[in-house]
Amino acid sequence: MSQYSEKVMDHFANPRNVGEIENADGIGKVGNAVCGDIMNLYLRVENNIITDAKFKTFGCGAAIATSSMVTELVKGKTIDEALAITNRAVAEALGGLPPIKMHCSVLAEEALQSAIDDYLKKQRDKA
Amino acid sequence: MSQYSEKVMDHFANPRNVGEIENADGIGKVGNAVCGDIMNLYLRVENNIITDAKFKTFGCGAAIATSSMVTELVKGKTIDEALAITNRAVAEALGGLPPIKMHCSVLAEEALQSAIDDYLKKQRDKA
Amino acid sequence: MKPVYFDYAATTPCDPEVVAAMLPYFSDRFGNPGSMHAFGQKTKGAVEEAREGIAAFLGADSGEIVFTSGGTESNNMAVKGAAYARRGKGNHIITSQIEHHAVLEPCHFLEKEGFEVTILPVDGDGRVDPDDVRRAITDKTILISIMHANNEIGTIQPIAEIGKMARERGVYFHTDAVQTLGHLPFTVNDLNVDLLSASAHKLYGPKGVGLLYVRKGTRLTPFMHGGEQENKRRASTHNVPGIIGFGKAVEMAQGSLEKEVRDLIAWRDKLIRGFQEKIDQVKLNGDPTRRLPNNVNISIAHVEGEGMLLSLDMLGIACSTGSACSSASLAPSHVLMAIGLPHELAHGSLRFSMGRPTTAADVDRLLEVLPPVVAKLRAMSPLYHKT
Amino acid sequence: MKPVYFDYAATTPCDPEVVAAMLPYFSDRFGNPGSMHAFGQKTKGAVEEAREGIAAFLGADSGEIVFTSGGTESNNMAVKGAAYARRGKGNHIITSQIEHHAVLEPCHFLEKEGFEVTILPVDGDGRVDPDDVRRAITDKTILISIMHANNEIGTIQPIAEIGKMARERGVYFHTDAVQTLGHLPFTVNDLNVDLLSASAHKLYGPKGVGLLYVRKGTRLTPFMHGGEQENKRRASTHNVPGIIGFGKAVEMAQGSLEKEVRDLIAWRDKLIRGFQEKIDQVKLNGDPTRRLPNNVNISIAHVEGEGMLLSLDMLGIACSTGSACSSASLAPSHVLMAIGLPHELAHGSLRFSMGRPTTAADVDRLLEVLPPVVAKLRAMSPLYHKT
Ligand SMILES: Cc1ncc(COP(=O)(O)O)c(C=O)c1O
Ligand SMILES: Cc1ncc(COP(=O)(O)O)c(C=O)c1O
Repeated sequence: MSQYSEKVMDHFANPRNVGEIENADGIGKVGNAVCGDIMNLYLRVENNIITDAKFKTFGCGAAIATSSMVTELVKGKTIDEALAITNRAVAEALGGLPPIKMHCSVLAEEALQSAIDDYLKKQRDKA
Repeated sequence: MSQYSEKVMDHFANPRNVGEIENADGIGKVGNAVCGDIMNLYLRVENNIITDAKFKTFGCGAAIATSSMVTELVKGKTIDEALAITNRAVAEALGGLPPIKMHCSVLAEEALQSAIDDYLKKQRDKA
Repeated sequence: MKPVYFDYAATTPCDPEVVAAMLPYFSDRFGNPGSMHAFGQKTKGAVEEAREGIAAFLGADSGEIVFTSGGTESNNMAVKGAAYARRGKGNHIITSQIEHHAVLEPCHFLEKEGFEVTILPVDGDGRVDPDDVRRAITDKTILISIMHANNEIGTIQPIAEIGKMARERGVYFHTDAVQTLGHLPFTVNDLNVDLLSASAHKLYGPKGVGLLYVRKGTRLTPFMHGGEQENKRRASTHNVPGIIGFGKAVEMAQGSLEKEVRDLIAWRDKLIRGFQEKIDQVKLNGDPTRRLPNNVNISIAHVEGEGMLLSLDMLGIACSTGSACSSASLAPSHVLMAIGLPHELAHGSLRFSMGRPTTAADVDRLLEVLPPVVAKLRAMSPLYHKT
Repeated sequence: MKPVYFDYAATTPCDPEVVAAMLPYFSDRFGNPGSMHAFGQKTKGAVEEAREGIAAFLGADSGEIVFTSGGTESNNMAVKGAAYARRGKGNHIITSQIEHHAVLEPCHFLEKEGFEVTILPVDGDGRVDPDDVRRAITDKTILISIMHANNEIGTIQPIAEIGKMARERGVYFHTDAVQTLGHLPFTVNDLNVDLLSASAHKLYGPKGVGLLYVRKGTRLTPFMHGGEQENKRRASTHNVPGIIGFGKAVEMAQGSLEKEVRDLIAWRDKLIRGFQEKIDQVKLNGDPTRRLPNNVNISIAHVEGEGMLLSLDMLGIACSTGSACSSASLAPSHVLMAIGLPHELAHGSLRFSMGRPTTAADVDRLLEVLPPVVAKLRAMSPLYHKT
């Protein structure tokens, strides 16, 4: 499978943090069936720190691997640190992605942004 | 050499009756350098019978083989019999020719006709 | 465990006998068939023998077979060649939505050159309706191109019927038989075609060689312009080993076709039934009975094709998918769209295609391996909910 | 006695190492490089390695190499592809009288499609004058196609100079290097070309595979329309064994090129001198020094080429002729006409082309065999008179 790096294949074959978080503090849902990728990201946030992250993804190998990787990357990070994670950072952490698969890393970034937005909005609503 | 029959190759490799006949009774010269075939045919005629025939030919394998064959075919024939020899007869005697080489047999027929015409004209001139 | 190949529709391995037949023509009998000397005449004879064998199998004259570099070239030559040759008569071409890109793209090119192309729809099983063809024919129609059987979903088209119509209206009829030569029994007269494309690597012959059958009297402008090879119809030095290999492959197909069709249909239907029993929400794509003996194409709801393909590959099973994620264009298969599949199901499609080396054990293995792969991916899918 | 081959310009035998390199890719590593599974990825990697090796030899980027089915396709793709892609800019194409039919015929086709083609003459040695090219360029010129070296008479063209001019005027420049890749040392930058054609079977690779070098940024409309192979520039399943063989052939040429050129030039000049000493009224065709190392083309007055070719063939020597009698069209070689040869001398031409397997003994044998053949045929010729 020379198309993908070993890291991608590892995260695809053994995805980390699959699932949903009940009563998650932040939820991001991006993508749609037309373009073939749907990513749901769930965050648990305590004291401004992301303590847990889970995902459910409908999509290709790269979509699953980037989902898995982004959940790994955010755990233990502050909200501000998490906001600074770019799609390139996700792709690099996976040892690179084929050019036509870079959009999967963009989707992962968007899912993360969306989950954090959701968290921040919920915080504002509480306040 | 599957392009040519064995008979053609034999008459090309060992052409019969090459040369000129001094003071020939009939001479036929056909073809030209532009189309790549020149055939000269020489006849010796005694008592209306062709007793000898020779040729000189500039041309491809088929041109040489048809020249050789036509000299063989006419020897011993009366003028009328010789006039009846067609290009197909020459080609058949050679075991056939490739379609794009049939024009060589036409040239041989023309050379023969032209040599006989020359003979008949000379006879008339004498008379 | 040895990996199992279920992608014979993409390409087949050369049969060892085919390779053995080709081998002398690389270094020993290497002459150019266009050369007049012994080296050339020897290979010319061999090429003509291959041509005769293939022509006989197709019920054609050897003078009606033009060797090409593959199915794509044959399709380009047929479509563009007929279009340019008959421009005096008209500028209208009829084809279908489920054609291979090697027919559709030449059509799109010709549209830019002033031709008009009608692209007929298909029904939910991927069949072209002959009545649609009849209605589409106008006084300007010069060519109809409908494939014999579809490479993705396996649907077999009513070619003979369309061909009869085309002939009645004086319209050239081309069929892309790349998936059927050597896989279904037929002659060019059975099909009523004027032009027929095939490619050797789909029937255990080598890659890089194909043919176009051109019915006597059919006018075609050359596509590959140049020297005088193939009776001036297709230029370029003959791919002698390739042509010899193609000849051998056809000869072998002739011998094994009947038994192969029987075996493959049994396995195909076993796979289809098996998948439907073992996996919920599975849809068969393509016509259930009028389909290629070796083709199983299914859509599995709520999972994406590339993910399944990769998982199967890691478990030693090779197949293909019509998912967008597998193509450079990021659009799902135009064939799956044409049969009206929703995007999500198109993304979740898998094609398993069998071949001469396939065994009953391979089929059983696939039936065992796929369900847990689907289960694992569905567990990750935000769309899946057990029904 | 073993027949001796003097027709390497027509085609070459595959080097046994090339065959060995190809062999695993027929039945074992047979996957379609377009497939995502392991079978496909393995061959994809091999194809890309071959591409990189060839690109390096040409001084090009691997992304600039497009694999085709041979020299004819490469020429068609370059000429038609550039014409259609640049039609917005202009419709004028410049080429020469001595191009291969695979360039001239596409040009004639394009003339019917509304393009204008200037066909430049050559001098008595078969050289294109760069000043003629300069004068022919207009605001509408979109493509210049001049071959690197002629396949019949061996003349090498001033490609670098013409290329420089083309670049200054913003005109695409294509060269047909089918006779030079692996036979002369050069890079695409040496030649200042945008497009360059080559064919594997001319350098001990397999028949049925070639390449088009396409300089980055050069716009080309696809010729072989269909799937997305070759970065969407050339459709059709890759001829994997062919491409691997091409790669190996180029690798081998790289190693032996220098010595080969030295040997061949020595033998070439020995043959030319020898023929002129042993046979009266012999003319060398083509440039005496700026010519392919392996090419000897002579005209022998008062005898016809096919007759000599057949006689030599019976004596175990294979060569070719530009005589009309050897072609389906019954017209003598357009190249010999272009250098102003009278018909009769054109009919009496022979080409001897040498190759890597040629030996000094082969050269001596040819020098011995030809003079008596000529003498025998001249004795039959009504045109010959000793001078
Ligand atoms: C139906 C059909 N047509 C055409 C082609 C193109 O054939 P090739 O890849 O040999 O050019 C294929 C396969 O790739 C095919 O399945
Ligand atoms: C100069 C030149 N161009 C093009 C070609 C065509 O190459 P191919 O026969 O591989 O298509 C040839 C040889 O046949 C050639 O010598």
